Amino acid sequence: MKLNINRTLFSTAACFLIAVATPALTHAGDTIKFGVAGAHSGDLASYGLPTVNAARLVIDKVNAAGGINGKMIEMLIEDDVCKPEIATNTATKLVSDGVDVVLGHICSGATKAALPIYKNASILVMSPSATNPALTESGDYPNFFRTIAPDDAQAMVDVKFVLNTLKYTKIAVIHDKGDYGKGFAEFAKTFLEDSGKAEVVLFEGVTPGAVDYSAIVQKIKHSGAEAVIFGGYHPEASKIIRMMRKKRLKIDFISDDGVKDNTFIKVAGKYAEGAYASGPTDTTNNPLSIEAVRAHKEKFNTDPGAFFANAYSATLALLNAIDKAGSTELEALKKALQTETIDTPVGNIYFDEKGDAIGVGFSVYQVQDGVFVEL
Amino acid sequence: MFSYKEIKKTALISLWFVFLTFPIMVIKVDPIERIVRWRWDNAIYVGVGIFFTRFLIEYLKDRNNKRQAAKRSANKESQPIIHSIIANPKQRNIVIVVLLSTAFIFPFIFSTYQTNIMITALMYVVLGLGLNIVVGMAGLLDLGFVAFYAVGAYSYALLNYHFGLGFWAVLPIGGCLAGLAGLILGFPVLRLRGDYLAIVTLGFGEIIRLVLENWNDFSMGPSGISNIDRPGFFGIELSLNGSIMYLYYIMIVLMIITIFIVNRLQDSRLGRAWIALREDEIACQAMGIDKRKTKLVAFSLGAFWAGIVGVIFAAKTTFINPASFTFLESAIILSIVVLGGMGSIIGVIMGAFILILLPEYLRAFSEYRMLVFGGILVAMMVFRPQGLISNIRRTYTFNKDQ
Amino acid sequence: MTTPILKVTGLTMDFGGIRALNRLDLDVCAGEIVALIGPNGAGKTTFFNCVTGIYQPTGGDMILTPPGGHKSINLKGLKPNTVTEKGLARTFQNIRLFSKMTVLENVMIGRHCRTHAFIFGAIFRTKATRKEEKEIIEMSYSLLKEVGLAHLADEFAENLAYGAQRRLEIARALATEPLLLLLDEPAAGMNPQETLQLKELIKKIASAGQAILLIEHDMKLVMSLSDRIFVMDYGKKIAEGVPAEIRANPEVIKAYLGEDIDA
Amino acid sequence: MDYFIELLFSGLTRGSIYALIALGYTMVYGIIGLINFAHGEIYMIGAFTAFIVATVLSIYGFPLLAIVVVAGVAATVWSSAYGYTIEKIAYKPLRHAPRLSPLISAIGMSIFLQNYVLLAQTSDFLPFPELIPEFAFMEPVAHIVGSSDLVILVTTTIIMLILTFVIKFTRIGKAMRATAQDRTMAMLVGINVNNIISATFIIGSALAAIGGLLIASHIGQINFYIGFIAGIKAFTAAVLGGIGSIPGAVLGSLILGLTESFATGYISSDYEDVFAFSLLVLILIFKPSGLLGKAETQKV
Repeated sequence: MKLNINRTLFSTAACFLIAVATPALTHAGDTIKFGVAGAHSGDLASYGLPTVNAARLVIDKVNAAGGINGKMIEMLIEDDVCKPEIATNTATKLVSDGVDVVLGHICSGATKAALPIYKNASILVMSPSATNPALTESGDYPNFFRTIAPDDAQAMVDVKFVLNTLKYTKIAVIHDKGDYGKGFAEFAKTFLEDSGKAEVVLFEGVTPGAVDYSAIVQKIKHSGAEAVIFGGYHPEASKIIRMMRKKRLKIDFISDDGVKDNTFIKVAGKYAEGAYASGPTDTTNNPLSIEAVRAHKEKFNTDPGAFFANAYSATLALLNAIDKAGSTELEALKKALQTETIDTPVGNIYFDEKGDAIGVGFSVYQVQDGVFVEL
Repeated sequence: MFSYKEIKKTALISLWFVFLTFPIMVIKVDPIERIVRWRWDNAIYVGVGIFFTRFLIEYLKDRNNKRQAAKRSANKESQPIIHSIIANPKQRNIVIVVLLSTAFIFPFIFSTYQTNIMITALMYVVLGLGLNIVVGMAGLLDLGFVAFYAVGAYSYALLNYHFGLGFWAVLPIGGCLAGLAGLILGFPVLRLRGDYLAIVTLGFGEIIRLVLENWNDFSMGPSGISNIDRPGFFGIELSLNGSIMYLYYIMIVLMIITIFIVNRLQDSRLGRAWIALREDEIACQAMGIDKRKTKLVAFSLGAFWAGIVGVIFAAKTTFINPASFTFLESAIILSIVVLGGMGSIIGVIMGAFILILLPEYLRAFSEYRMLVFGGILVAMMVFRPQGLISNIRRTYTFNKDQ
Repeated sequence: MTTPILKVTGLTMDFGGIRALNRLDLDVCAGEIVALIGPNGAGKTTFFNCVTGIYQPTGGDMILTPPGGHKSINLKGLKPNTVTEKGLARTFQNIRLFSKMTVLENVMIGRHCRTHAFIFGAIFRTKATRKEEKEIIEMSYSLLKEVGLAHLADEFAENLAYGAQRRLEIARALATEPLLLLLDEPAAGMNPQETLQLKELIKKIASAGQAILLIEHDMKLVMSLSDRIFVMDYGKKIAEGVPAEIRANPEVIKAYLGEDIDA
Repeated sequence: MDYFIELLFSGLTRGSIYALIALGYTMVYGIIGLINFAHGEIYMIGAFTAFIVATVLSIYGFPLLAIVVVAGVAATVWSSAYGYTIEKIAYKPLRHAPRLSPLISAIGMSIFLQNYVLLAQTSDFLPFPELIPEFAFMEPVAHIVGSSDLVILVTTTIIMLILTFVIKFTRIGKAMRATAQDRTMAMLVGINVNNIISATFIIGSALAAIGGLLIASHIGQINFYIGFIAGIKAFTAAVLGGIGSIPGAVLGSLILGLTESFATGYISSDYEDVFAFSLLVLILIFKPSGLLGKAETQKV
């Protein structure tokens, strides 16, 4: 078949245009550029999009009240699909667009890939959801902060609860093979074994997205575990607990912050009853938290999704720091974050030297009558 | 075109789409609060949108047909512009010089972000050229190409982490390890035909990713390996911008080398054997070509390039984890080859630029980005099934009178 | 009598329960044109497929003896490409050209097993490779001239007329420098004029000393070309001899030619 | 022994689930030789339609039986409509194109449909209403086989029997087989090949929709991304059994399900997919056209 000159010309031209077209025009510096980066499409979009909503709610409110120091806040929303290689593009794009602070990224892997780029440009980054301990503890990323507890802290809370409150001795540790879930599960396993009080009878990963989990449930049953500690997110958690109950396996189910999400209760329904999950202390009765959820419902007509409270809090903390520091310069912002405490949906918080939020109390919740109740 | 019949047909098609999209577009339920929202406005948008889209498509088709008919009646041999440029050495040299100088000054004109995504695009050009050897030339449908990419990336990450080996040392090692993996994998599976080969390679791709995810002691599992060294520049520590620029030039050079080598392979005894193998395996064997050996060479050469780019990938992102090596990645690389036109080097280059830069520049559409991307992929195939550049006829010059 | 180039003894091929070839014996000597004839479904193409290694025969031997005192080789169990390398080249009943390659390239493929350049040579275009490549092109072109397709060298093979495609297949097979050329119904579907051209071509090739084994339905062609003829029916050999003998053989007449010998 | 039986039933359930999706793959492949990557998305859309309709009906207070029937019919109808439309838009224009072009078109369609549902509905996981009640008579064995497992097993068996009957004995089935063997020849003997291909997509999509409904009800949640992984697994199963063969798809699915289940039970679920794919590779090495696939005879 012969090619058509015009079409070829057209496609070549299109190709060339795409190659040289410059991105969105950069504005003059009369706004504060607030970057929001995370997975906004693909399989993990449900963890990234709630953060965009949270930032939008806070920023709309602040802008309606006249902005910060007379400057309006402009959101730069960039998708990284939770992939490290895309995250570096996202980060360079934000830096090129002159971003002042970044809320994100969502996944630890993408965050790790993106951070050196922000660090180089002296831009402060705050993640609502990246829990990998090395992000703060390695000291490699002085520009990184987060409003979520690292995996090891969460695992410690859960393990202590299982050992001291529930007093179980045989525990199955299950994870979803992801960086968050497996990281958490490994810490849990180590802490359990180090305590000398309990035995890990099963340590296995399930395949996320699998159509049926009965085999692993039978295996848990067969292992004689008295409780399951699960590391991962709520979709797999609700599938597993549902399958456990359907197979008449009535042992306790303890999980992490990725599960302490109302969606878990919604999706698992009656099967969620009695399950434990750790999460930031006292968010359900916190007036700020209630207000945030109400605003979300009003604006988007739905319940907020995963990490919404963390993202809402991070946005508040970032904007407060910009306000107090009077600039968006990294050192000034760091100082403000480390000295100013602020009321947020996850508690009254400030940040330590390493970048972890202090004041985000961590408690264990149990699902009772369809709501998470702090124990 | 705007006859009553056409309008009626278009209206019916629009109605069909309104029906089709009705549950997903119109109804939205909240199963907890037990609220149903009927978004009737969406149905109207769909109907009106499809109505005009169809007219647009019909108009374009019509125009195209007319033009083709006109051309046919004029009986002109229309030589595609790219082919004619290639055929004419003078024009070709001018184009090459222009492209090279543009490529050279690119990082000085455009922002770091532009340079950075250009590196990504160049990486996919090389990946595409590698896969092109396997799929385009030898006709072996490989859906697990990403496995070799992962082998290269992890080779660098692990050798760098454990032994502190530098980028330049690992670059050939990574390529060779990936090539070796290609040999090992290819040996048992290359006797499978067509789509069976496709699913087995897909399986191997997944197996490699799963092993990387689960074998913590070896690969550090899903949390990945961070702080991988960027390429060294004679021992000088480069700034971030500097090292991005440096990587950009490395990629330009690598791309030129790859094009050169692939081009030479294509014009060689081996390249002819690959293409013949793609056309007809039995005739090929009857002409004395060792099917298995020829396929294996194609497979492992393709893997070699994937490994090389894998090393660069690890050096570029400085962090890798198994999440980067999913099936979707293989699918994108395959799309580059098919979209560009199987077996065509220039096609692959264009395909890579379109498919990699398109989602980046579609960021303006934000959440509609991937929707548009999927739609464009379908549209391109429907309107240009043979790819952007179809088979180029090679001619040989020699003394015909001897 | 000299040792035949190809000596097939007791060749048997079973497909499931069906015996397609039944203890077939056949031989071809240097410089000979031998024809293999028989009604449709007699097993002629199966015979070719067995000899060229595409099918693995159930039993029997196929001994190839290169002239000049070389050692004999049993082709049984060899892969098709090895068989070609050893000196058997074939054409196909239903033309199998590389349709997206040019006419010249098709013939160049035939040179594959007689040349050696590999990855290194291809990338660095060493002196040896360049020389080899030049030889491939020149020889392929001269073969095209021989079969009368030189003017079409740069066309895509799929664009060729039917008769020309058949001749191209012959050129491609000749490019492998075979000891024995196997032609599977080369005249099938040709018009009388094309058939005539083909006959001249085969004669010309044979006159250069090329041994040829031919499957053909066109009796005129077979009778005028062949030195010897083998007749098959239901997988068995029912007759062999020079054309005049075959013409007179009552069993052949019964099985195959019917009453109308002169047809 | 109990453990073995438990794992056996887990494997059978999982296998039946794969089978419901794999049947559509294998039918489409058998007839036009296309790996329809968008088939997983059809399954997802079927599940979503069932979710929407069932939730609406339950909000308006319909009884369970009515909900099941109406949601099932709606899911089937709309999935079929999607299958039909997708074939017309993305595959039909490519019928004479190079072999890989429809494959890329299918991948594009799959990405498009995922994002279409993501944008029109939500990225969140949604609770799928429990359409299969807990049967009282199953209570004694509920720890081994639940009610939904039973329904899935039975439905898959019935569907396979009906499908085999349709393909073997009805007019349309015969036309399908003819088209699968030789499209040109089928056309010459007066079969409307376009209609037959459309019918194949419609039937395949309807099966995927029933699968979507049952599976979503079984695991209790849906999301726009569920089609992708299920689709790949089902495709693997179809190839394992010999793509193009209907009993093969079911056999392949069951073997895949059982392998995963026993691998999880006796070895480790960390590597369940590794075992699944390794089994596939092994089987294909020894039987290159899958378990029940017709060995390709080379016509020379």
